[in-house]
Amino acid sequence: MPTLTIREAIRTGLVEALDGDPNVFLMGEDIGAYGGAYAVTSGLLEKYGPERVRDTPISEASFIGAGVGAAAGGLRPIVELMSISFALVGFDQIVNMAANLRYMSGGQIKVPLVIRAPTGAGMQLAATHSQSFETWLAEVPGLRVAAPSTPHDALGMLRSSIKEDNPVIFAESAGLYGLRGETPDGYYEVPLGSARVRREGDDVTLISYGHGMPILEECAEVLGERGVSAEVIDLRSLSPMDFGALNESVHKTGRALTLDTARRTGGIMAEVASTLQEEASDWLDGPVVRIGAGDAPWPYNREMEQGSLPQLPDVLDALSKTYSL
Amino acid sequence: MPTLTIREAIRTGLVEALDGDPNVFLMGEDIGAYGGAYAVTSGLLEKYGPERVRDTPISEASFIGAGVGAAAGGLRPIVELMSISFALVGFDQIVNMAANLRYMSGGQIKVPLVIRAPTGAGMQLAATHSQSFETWLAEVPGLRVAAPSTPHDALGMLRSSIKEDNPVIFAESAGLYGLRGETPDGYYEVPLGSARVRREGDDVTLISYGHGMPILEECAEVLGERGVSAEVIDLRSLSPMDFGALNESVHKTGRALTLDTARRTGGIMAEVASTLQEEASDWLDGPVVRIGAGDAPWPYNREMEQGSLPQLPDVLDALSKTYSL
Amino acid sequence: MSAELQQAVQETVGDPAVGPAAEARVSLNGPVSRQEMLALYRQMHLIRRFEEACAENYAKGNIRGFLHLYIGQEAVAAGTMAALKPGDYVVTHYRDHGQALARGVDTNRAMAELFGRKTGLSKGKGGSMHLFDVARRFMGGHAIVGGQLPLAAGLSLSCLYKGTDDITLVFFGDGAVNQGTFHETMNLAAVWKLPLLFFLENNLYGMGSSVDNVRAGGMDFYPIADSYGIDSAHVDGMDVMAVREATMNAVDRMRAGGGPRFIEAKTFRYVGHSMADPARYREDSELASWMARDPLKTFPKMLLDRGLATEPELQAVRESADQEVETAVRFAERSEKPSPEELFDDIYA
Amino acid sequence: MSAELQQAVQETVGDPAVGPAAEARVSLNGPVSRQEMLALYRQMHLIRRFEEACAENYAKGNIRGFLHLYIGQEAVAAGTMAALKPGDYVVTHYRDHGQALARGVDTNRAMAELFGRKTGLSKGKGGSMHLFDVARRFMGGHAIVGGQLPLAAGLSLSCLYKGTDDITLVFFGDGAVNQGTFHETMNLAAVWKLPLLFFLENNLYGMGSSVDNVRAGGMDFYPIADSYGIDSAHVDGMDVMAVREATMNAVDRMRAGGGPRFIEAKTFRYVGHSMADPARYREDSELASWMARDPLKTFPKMLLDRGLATEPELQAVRESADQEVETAVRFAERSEKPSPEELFDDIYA
Ligand SMILES: Cc1ncc(C[n+]2csc(CCOP(=O)(O)OP(=O)(O)O)c2C)c(N)n1
Ligand SMILES: Cc1ncc(C[n+]2csc(CCOP(=O)(O)OP(=O)(O)O)c2C)c(N)n1
Ligand SMILES: [Mg+2]
Ligand SMILES: [Mg+2]
Repeated sequence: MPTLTIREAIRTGLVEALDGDPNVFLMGEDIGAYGGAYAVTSGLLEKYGPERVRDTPISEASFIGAGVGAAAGGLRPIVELMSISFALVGFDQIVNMAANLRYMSGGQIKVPLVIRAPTGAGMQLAATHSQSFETWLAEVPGLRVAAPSTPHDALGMLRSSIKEDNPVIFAESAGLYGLRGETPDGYYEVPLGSARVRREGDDVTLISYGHGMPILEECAEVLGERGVSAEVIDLRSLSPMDFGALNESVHKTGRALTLDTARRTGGIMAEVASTLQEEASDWLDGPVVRIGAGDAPWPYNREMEQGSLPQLPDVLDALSKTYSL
Repeated sequence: MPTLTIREAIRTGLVEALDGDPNVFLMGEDIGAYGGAYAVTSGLLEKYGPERVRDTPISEASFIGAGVGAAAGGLRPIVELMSISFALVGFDQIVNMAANLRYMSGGQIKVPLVIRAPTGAGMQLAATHSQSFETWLAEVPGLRVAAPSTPHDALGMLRSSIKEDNPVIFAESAGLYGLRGETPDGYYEVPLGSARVRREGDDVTLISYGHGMPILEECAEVLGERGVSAEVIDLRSLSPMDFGALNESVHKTGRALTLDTARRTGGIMAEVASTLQEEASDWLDGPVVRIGAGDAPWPYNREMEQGSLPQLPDVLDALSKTYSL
Repeated sequence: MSAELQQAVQETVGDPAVGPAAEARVSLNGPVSRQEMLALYRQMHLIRRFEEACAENYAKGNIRGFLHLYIGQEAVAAGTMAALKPGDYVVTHYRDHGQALARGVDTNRAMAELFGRKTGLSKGKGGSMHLFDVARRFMGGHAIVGGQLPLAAGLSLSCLYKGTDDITLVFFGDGAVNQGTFHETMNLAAVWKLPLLFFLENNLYGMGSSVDNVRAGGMDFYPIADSYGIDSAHVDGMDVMAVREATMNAVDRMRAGGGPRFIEAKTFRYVGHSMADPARYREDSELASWMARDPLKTFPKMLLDRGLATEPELQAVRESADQEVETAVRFAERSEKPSPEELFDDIYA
Repeated sequence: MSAELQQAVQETVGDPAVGPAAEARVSLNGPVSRQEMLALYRQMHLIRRFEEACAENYAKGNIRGFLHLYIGQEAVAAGTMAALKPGDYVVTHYRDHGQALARGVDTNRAMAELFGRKTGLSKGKGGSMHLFDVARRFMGGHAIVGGQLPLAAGLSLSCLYKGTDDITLVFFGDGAVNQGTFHETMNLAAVWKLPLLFFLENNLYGMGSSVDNVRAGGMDFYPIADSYGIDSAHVDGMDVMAVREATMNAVDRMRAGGGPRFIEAKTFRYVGHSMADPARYREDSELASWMARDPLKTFPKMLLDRGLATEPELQAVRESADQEVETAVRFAERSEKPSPEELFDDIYA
């Protein structure tokens, strides 16, 4: 099995799609000569030319909308945003146009559009460049949201996303681009809508996605040493959400903790926690614990930013407080 | 006590502010000669002139941002959006600029800005005109979000909002503008951050805001006839959220239901439910029940739209299912 | 009607005695038969009657929500659509009935959509502001001002990418020009040489706001196209033949790979912005001056004056159009309503 | 330096023998003393040295996140700020060090902000992209491209509303012109006659994108101002005196109630977009041609040639500026870091 970084896994998926389907093309700011803000598309312009690796002006609203239109016109555009924070200037085109177009037309239109965007904090980019708007977009009917945390899932979910006939927000954890991992030799896909049990356990269910996963893996290790067996679940698909898998796990463990490296208030984990306490209330031995980043704008200063980001000790403390684990 | 409609109560608050503080001015699309899409500002141009009742081009991003700048420059702008759905084209200016400006400057800047916007579904305005983005904005640190459901609270909270030195999203339930109610003769304010117990009860806590309140009042009546005493709470302030009041009530009743006339998934009630199941877990006899609108774009057709909006029977069914009330 | 066009009509039709059978070569873009002119008249009358029927049924409560009528602007829809091919895409805003009808969508299903019925173009999910008919490449009907422009850019990009000569025509209003998407899409279309025809219906008001209160640079918008290197034209939106001609000129060049173009048509809506708007913000005299040039009066008069049509012919045209609208209303009334469960259909493919 | 300016220098300075003491009346807007010219030189040198120190400390890990250097564009910051009064507002984007320093913010606190220290202008919360000093009406430092333009419109509106003659100067780049907010804010400023000076620093690239790849209408942006009815000027961004002069002309008219104006300065950043960018997308020759006109070489040379300064004077200016930067770095190094708890301060007033 080849080991790839997440960056390489995504590039592999893009190359595959460009090779396999003439209707697939990429567009975004500086994805060509510059190679992309996070170097995901580097080398692709040379290989596929400016029609299929299309640099755009700094006009997110319009090139996102153009992606919707190109998809409605029968192509399969893959749009890159330099940061999911910049989605805000194009939010109307995502939330009102991409998500609603099929519905408003009574099902006449398909929108096979993928919007790729790095997301998350931790790189001292301050208030406007560190956000995680995939948690909002996951609430929008008409959209799918993928958020892989391993090279295996990045490639497998990108394949499914590009095949998908609905708009997909493909949220790439900016801090994990360099993460290495094995990917199967043969062709495989990871379907949207399936969570992944990263580690099996009986005592507590630990739930997160993206940047939160390395923390949970570490947490499970530590708990293991204490004789506590934790089940670690990677949501990886924020919409649709695999509540089946979550309920099943909680049924087994009777305890649940959610970890979000985005702000704690609101967001996707509020949905997870409130759904679990409703659907799995008979099996839960206590409340679903929610850990998240500080409810503050993201600061530039490293100490403050790291203080805001949830860390292993925060998770362990919460588990001992609530479940005395 | 004079009885006013919510529309009149808001207009009263605007007139009062324009009379009381020369730094207060209004801006928005067609708030002048046209009188405002929902006639809230009608008559004000004639009285205060075009400098203080300022019609804008259809450029939400820019006039919202201009509101932030005018506030940073020492004025107290009150910006009207024709619909909170249109906030999306200016979302960056609200979420990145208005909310973060003070923080990014290390506390050097105050942003005493009020953004008024009608919100909610029920008028057959279809997918792009029926949304409730106050639930997203309530998650943003740096913003306050008010959502009154009575003339009394509309006037009292508008007074507090205009006095507030931070940006306030003032969400006006479009379907309630005509709702009549009494307002005290003397000057009063309703502080931001305080929920209101609209009706006291011991058996179950019913929580909503805006369009949901008339349904809960009706629900409490019906339950009362069945000998069930329901406590009805109007959040009215979505940020800050008065969890003290919610916990206190649940402590008493041991049962809670949240009602949202916006889509069920995500949104503010997921936050309410997941926080209550954590903070009030010792007192809750069962899960916090969440009722909301259908997880679909808003349709034009009346039957579908009404079917999506939660109705009294939905609430009663849920209460009998979960709490056999 | 433009000068050379009047000229042309004179030359070719000449003596009215030549009578109805005569073919009138009146366009720079090939012949316009009298049949075609009668069709244009019928089109405009159909739209007018359709809109009147909408108003009646709004009063009856059969149509709800926001309803924006096209009365006064019929010449624009009829003239532009006459210049397009079936493969071309059309995108517009919420004031979309006229263009949808002119594009040939089924009148029954259009009315049914406004009634919110299952048989509607969008199964009752879209309503007045969201008419779609993908079979006719009529891609909506969009309710966010300026929101349709990027979508249109993408559709035109798909044609460019596939190498067809299909173009995309996008309608927008004077108010929409003040949205950032207008500027961004103009730039995108110019940089990428998209086969995108920006068609501005300048009816001088955006809701209650007169252009000169909300726009710098005055009443004429077409000069702004220059700063993007986009060729523009302006045309009298009350003259259906002139609109048709201007659109044909633009479209011909675009099919030849000329990139985007911009056309501004000055026109006027006789009614309020929506059913909620009594239009108190404008003078009766202004309205009167435009109604004096009503294409539903001037065009048939021209046809009669030039012997291109007889009164009985025009009468017949009107009656068949009136009939079509009546039928549509009955169709809508009798159509089944969607069931509440359908709320969850058509969200995902 | 503009023709009439060279002219003026000739006339007034004449024979270098007149020597250092001579006052040079070289501006259309009143005298420019040698002291002032030396101050401009010091300003530019200070910025250059500050930016070099930033690069050094980025390499050391003292500065992190995104760091965008101003090297090459110093003449713009120095020239524009020399034309403003204390009451005027200044707003800019993330490439903000040069303008902040030229506006007179404390060099120590600016460097401390980049180091993320408690003593920083924004208490370490903003970093390089978010320098603010409200006492000097320096209103940021904004990291969303084009996002600062509406804010600036609002600040200028506050001055208009209060009836002061203060103006607002907003900087933005060639890439920002492609954001919808540019178009919307230009229109808003024109319609409302805001005292807002749009100052475009056209350094020919937005990140890796050359203007001619992403913008219709070519390399010159100033003509677009006409379509908003906004008067514009263009100036050599490598000529500090010309920038100062152009800004003064615009600002004088604006104080007199002339509404918004637009200035485009052609300039060039010698380094990559940010520390992450090796700038492989452009030719060395292009860079070389601009560096040949480096204001830090040409301006002191002019001063010497015209006898407005002596080498020892220039030397002294450089040394004091270098000293100031060294002090700032030491100040930043020694400053206390904020405590994690401060995360929750400054969210609400
Ligand atoms: C982003 C946004 N802002 C405001 C509105 C409300 N609105 C609907 S139509 C309209 C006026 C548009 O005028 P114009 O573009 O001239 O088109 P017309 O109605 O004159 O055909 C406004 C303000 C909207 N739908 N979307
Ligand atoms: C809305 C948005 N899109 C993209 C970016 C990423 N970005 C930061 S600077 C920049 C280039 C801006 O170029 P220009 O306006 O010419 O300013 P310059 O850097 O040349 O001074 C880009 C694309 C951003 N910060 N905001
Ligand atoms: Mg109009
Ligand atoms: Mg640039």
